[in-house]
Amino acid sequence: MPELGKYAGAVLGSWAVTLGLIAVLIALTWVQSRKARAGLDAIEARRKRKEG
Amino acid sequence: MSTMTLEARDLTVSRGGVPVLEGLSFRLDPGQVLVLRGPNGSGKTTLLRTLAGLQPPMAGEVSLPPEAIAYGAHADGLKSTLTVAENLRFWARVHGVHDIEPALDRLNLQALRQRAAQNLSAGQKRRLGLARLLVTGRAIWLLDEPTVSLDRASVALFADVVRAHISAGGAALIATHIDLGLETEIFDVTPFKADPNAPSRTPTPFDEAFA
Amino acid sequence: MIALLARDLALAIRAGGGFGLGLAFYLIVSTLVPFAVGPEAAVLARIAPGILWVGALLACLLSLDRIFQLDFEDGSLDLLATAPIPMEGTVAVKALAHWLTTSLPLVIAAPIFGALMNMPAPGYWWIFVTLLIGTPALSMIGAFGAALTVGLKRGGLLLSLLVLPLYIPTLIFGAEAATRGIGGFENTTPLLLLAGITAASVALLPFAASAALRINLR
Amino acid sequence: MSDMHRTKQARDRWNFLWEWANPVKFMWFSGRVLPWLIAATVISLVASLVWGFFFTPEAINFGSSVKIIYVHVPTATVAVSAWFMMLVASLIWLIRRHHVSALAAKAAAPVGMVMTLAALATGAMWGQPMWGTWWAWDPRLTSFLILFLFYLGYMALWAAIENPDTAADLTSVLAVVGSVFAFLSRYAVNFWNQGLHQGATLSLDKEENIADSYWIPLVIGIGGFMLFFVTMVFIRTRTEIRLRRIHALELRERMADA
Repeated sequence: MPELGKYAGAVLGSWAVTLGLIAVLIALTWVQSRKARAGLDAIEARRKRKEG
Repeated sequence: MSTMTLEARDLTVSRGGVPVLEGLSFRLDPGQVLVLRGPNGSGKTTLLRTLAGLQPPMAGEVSLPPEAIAYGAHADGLKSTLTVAENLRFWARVHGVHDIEPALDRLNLQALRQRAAQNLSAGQKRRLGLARLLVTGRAIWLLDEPTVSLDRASVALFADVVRAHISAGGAALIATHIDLGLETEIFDVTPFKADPNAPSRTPTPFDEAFA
Repeated sequence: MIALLARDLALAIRAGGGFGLGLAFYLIVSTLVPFAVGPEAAVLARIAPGILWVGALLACLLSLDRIFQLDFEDGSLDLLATAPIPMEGTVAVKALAHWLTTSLPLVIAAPIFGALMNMPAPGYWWIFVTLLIGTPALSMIGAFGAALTVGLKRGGLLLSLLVLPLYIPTLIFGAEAATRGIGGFENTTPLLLLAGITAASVALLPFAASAALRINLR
Repeated sequence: MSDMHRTKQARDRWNFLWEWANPVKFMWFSGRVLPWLIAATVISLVASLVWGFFFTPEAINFGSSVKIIYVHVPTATVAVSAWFMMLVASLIWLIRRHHVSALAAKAAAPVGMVMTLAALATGAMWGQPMWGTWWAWDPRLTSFLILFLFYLGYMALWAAIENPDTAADLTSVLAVVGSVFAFLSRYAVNFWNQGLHQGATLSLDKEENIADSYWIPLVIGIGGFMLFFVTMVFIRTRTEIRLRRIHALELRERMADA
């Protein structure tokens, strides 16, 4: 851990905020992606059943 | 008006990106009345809006002379605080026509001319909406259920107006279920209903055209 | 097109509301500000041009959604789209009607409301001039926003969210020109930039707005 | 004659590019590329962040606060680049009607917005010790606040319109008009307040005369955040294509039932 001196709060704070926001974005993207994939699989399966 | 012909070739019309009618080909010549038939939701309104140029066709083409179309929709485009004469005069001026008297006469609106549109009955409003067609000075009328809320006498009045229009070389495409007592041809759109699951439309799981 | 302008003006006059409401809102905003910041004359005089600009902008925003909404609902817009008037002309005329019925009364009232805030004498002139030059841009940008949201059921709030950021350059140059003018400084540059924004908006935005309207009519 | 021929040849040569706008090809291509993209993103981000955080010296005037630039500058760069990408994608949709393009613009907006927010937050945290205030109406900060508002409006318009093609059209028109006004705002804000912000952020290094030790991790960081942006846009565009396909299939089912 480097010595941050009097700016420790500012430096750690901005890194935490940035990484936190990125984490939220990744989580959101991942959840949306999974939901869309599952929804599409379900509807494609339903179509297959109807045709077959 | 010899070149005032509306022609559709292999037309596909869509609603919300989904085709509703496909492979439509027909022509409408001067002096002709074509009546559109088909169950509710079959795409008659969508077809009329496409022909009027309000939405682009999904496929095929429409050929018609420029500025020849007068579109009569479900809504009459009336302003409730303006009088009958003011409403009509507005549309006349928009289309560069100055005399609204013949239109008032023909649809029997002279007695109502100073009445505000908000005080008209549904049938009277409809008559005013139809009078608007006369002041457009346009040859091809596209009408969507024009006789809704008209009584029998008014329907007869409307039929007379259409008759006069076509005998002057105009033409009309009318979506209606009522027999107007005119020399009309029936054009039933039911056979042209688009098959949403047609294999030609879904060759691969992710087609370029999504819908 | 004159027919369309005449109709829109007649409708605004008969419906009342039009000028009255926006003007009353403007008066209330100008009255509330001293309550919020205190009655000190020097402070009020300093912020008066900014408040008058923001107030005019908000009052203008109030009636934007009615530019196309009523015509959309009663089918007039469909019929106008098939009429011989080009859609760009329709948009420009409707924006002009909005300017005449909503913005112009604000421009005229602004110097009077300025008196409520102890605005120094040159302020009356400069607030009038800057608003006169700037409000056509506000009406035109607003018409563009109204065209984007015309098909939406609850478009009012969204309209504000879309239009207010677009108002920023007009607001900055307008308020800056007024403030500099009142202080006796050179304000030709912000005035010219303000006029430039108005000219460009009036010339170009009708095309974007009519494209948006046609998309919404489909 | 030969001119026209040449134009046509040029067009044919570039046609392969447009083929990637086909959803099938895009899904195939993005599926193949994504693992590599993710790997590259992780490597460059970790490298630049670790380097920037642990192995950079303190600046004379700024102390350790200089380390904030390793998150501030890349997020700010991506925030602006994302809007440019959305503008280009919107224009491609308006002109060439490639669905993937419109969906990519939609997919990029939340990423750009988050980056704008990060740049604003880190800027405020840097400003607090340096200028003694969280927020100053400095031209750059103000411009980013305005950019944030544009992202909000753009996303709100996407969310408000039901028909996906209408939404794509209207948001694209907004992106084009909004870009012009965002550009105008940038100049208006400069005119309005000259500001406290460093003229060009990278010039800070030159003053310290130890350019390389700050510069290299920063450049890697900008590259890493750009890669992160591309990765996110790819994943999100894939999601949007799937959602669009679900929408189309549901419509079709409803039509078949009717």
